[in-house]
Amino acid sequence: MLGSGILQGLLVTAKNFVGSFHDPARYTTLEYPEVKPALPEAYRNFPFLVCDNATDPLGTLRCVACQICEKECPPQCIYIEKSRDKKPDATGKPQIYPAVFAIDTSVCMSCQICVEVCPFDAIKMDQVFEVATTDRYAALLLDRGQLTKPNTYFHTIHPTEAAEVDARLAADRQAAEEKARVAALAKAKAPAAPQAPAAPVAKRDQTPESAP
Amino acid sequence: MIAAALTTDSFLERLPVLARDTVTGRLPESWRWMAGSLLEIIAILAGFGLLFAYLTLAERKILGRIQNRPGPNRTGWFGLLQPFADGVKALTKEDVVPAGADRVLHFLAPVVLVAVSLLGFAVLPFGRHLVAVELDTAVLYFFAAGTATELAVFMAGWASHNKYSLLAAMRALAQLISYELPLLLSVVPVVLVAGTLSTTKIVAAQGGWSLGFVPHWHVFTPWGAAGFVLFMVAALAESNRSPFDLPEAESELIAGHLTEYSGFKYALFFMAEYFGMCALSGMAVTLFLGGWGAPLAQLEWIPSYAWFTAKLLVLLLGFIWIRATLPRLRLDQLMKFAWKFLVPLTLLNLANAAGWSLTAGWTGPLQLVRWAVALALVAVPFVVLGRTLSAGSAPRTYRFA
Amino acid sequence: MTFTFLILAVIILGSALAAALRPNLIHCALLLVVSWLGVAGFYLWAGAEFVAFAQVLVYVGALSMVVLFAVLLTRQSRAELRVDAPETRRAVWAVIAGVAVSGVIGAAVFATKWDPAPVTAPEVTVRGLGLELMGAHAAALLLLGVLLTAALLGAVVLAAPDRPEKEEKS
Amino acid sequence: MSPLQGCLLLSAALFSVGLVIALARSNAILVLLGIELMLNAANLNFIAFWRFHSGAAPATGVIFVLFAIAVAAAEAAVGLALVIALYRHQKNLRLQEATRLRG
Repeated sequence: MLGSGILQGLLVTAKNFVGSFHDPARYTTLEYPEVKPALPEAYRNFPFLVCDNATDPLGTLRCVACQICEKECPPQCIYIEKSRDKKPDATGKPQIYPAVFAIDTSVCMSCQICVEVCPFDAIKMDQVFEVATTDRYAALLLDRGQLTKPNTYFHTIHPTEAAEVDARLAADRQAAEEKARVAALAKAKAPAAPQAPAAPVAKRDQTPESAP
Repeated sequence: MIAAALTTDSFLERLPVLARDTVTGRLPESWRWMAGSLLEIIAILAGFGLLFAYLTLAERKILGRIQNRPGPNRTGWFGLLQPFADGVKALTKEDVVPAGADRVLHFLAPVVLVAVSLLGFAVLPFGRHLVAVELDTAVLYFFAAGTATELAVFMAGWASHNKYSLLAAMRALAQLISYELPLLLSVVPVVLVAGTLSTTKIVAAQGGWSLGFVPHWHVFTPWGAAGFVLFMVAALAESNRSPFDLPEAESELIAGHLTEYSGFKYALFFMAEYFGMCALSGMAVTLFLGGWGAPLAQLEWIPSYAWFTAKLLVLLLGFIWIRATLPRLRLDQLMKFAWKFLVPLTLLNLANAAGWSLTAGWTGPLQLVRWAVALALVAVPFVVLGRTLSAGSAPRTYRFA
Repeated sequence: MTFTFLILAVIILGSALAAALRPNLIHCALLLVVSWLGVAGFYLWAGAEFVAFAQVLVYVGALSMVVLFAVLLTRQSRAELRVDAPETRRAVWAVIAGVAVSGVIGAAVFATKWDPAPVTAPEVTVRGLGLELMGAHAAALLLLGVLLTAALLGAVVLAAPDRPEKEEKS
Repeated sequence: MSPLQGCLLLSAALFSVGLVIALARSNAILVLLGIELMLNAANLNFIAFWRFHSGAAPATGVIFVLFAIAVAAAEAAVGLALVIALYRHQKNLRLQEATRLRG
């Protein structure tokens, strides 16, 4: 009959009106500045640099200034200057480090290509979205200090990925130590013998050794 | 006349009249009438101005709740200062007049609209002793005052020199003319049964209770219930409210006749829409819902103006509820609905009411016959006409859904 | 002769005269609406409330709408709304005719000796009016209904577009 | 000048203005509006005589005006329908060009 649909519709809206006062499933609005949204783990926005030790962030950067990300960055928003000296990295091996590492966030398009290409897991995607500033130029150009965040922070925002990365790094480190041990052993056993076949190591491990 | 009845009333009931008399009593005799009228005008302007302000807020909050969001809640406690913030914004905005516009008409349209939409309040009885102008022809006056709104809408649309505005003005004219007819025709039964055009007398005719608890409101008779629904539907269309808000259909006509208006002129249009809504709701309360009468004799100690306000607010909330629910009609559906459905029903309702008043003397089992016939006269045409109206359009099978 | 009457006369005549002179058709129509409103005001002043509201309802509510619709339906562009100014010869003759008519009526008005006016307006209640309409004037009322229906149908027939096959024949 | 004379003069003036509009303007709609004004002038007279002239039955003037308003509405509706029909035939509203009935 004419009008029954109208009555049904009125009932639906009335239910929603009443429900919005007591039913959290109906009332889904977050009042944003006070209540922050719970971001999904896969949410990502703007890169940051990972350091291993929060007490000495710039000393324990994973970045070795290989400049792959700078070359790959589609909008060319990364600027890196290599250091002239070397510093021991997390494993104690002396490495070059970035003397200048700057990202222009007004140019960055959050494409994550820098993260994909980084062989050292040194740059990762952040979850920040409140990036508004009152200065168009200086405040949007983030330097090394502003970009660096500890590994523990990475664990808080992307726990799954961070655990994977940590496991991989630990495995790599173990493999490297194993290899060093084998090499040292072989050297000690038969100095004249030809190079023993190296233990199968991950490809990621070979790249940094062949790079310098 | 008022003084004699006043003495029997409670203090709360007399309060507004007493307040007026204390103010006017200090003035010389010859000024009292003028001062009293001025006070009434100020009271109506202030009261309905405030109602307008908070109605906008209530509408936004209720729509928000229905759409699972809180609505404005930042300005002041629960957003209670939002209307004033909106007012300040409207006042300080730039007033843009298009280069090709007819400047005089462009300016006059909102002014005329607000002025005209305020006229109707003069004859609404807000309480037992609260009516600004006691007119013998009050109902006729009310609808005569309302007609000029169409002219103002046309002026706005035409003067804007904008094709969307003009289209909207034409739509508004067609819609307002079409719905004026059912609006007036749904009022005629009340006038016929009450035997008067005076709003106060119509309210008085609805006083009293049968069986001790059923008030003699017109809405509790078959023709009255039908008339009330028809009146409210036509009132929705007359005040350009959803689902009949075609003149300002955002999705098709930007904002219709309001497209070229900004700042305070736009706010005036908005104000006029709400004033029109309030006036028509007040008229519906007066004609069908017993005006300021209390629903139960035991509740009469609550002052009459409180009852009027309560009924008015219920109807206004109904407007908002409907807006939140129904989608907009298409123009041809709108016209079809008015001419093929509302007008025949109102005419039949008129005959129904005439029969009702002729059979007023019937008692006993004849009363049952009276009710049955009246109910059938409401229900049968509704079902039959409703079937022809929705023939071919419902229930619909969707090819791509 | 009260102040109110003079103001009403100025409104009625002023807007009608302005309508006679404006080139823009919409302006003319709106000015005539003002004039009709003035006439309604005159009825109110004279004490005929019912007629005044009926005048507003019919003229401002309905007639002006029909006129505006007719104006908008019978134009092709905005420029056509500016109807050309009246030709001088016709205008002169028209003014002469108007002045002559009002002169003759005015002379008659002043020449006739009128009875003194009653002090109060005749008492006409809405109820009395209704009873009179349905009693003494019932036949006229019925005829009026027939006339209005006929006019409505006639207007529809006249204004409805010709059917395409008819156009081919003619 | 008595109120009745004033009203009658006003009505005469309004009638003349209507006449001038009907005679001088060539647009069909305006001519119709001029005739409407003349009808209004006549109504004004009815009310003036009803109010300021004793003699007739109390409600006659008012009822006469009511009928006149209704007839005027009917006339205007038919007239504007004619105007639209005219426009459809000759694509403008100039009455000087509406000479097809002359044969």
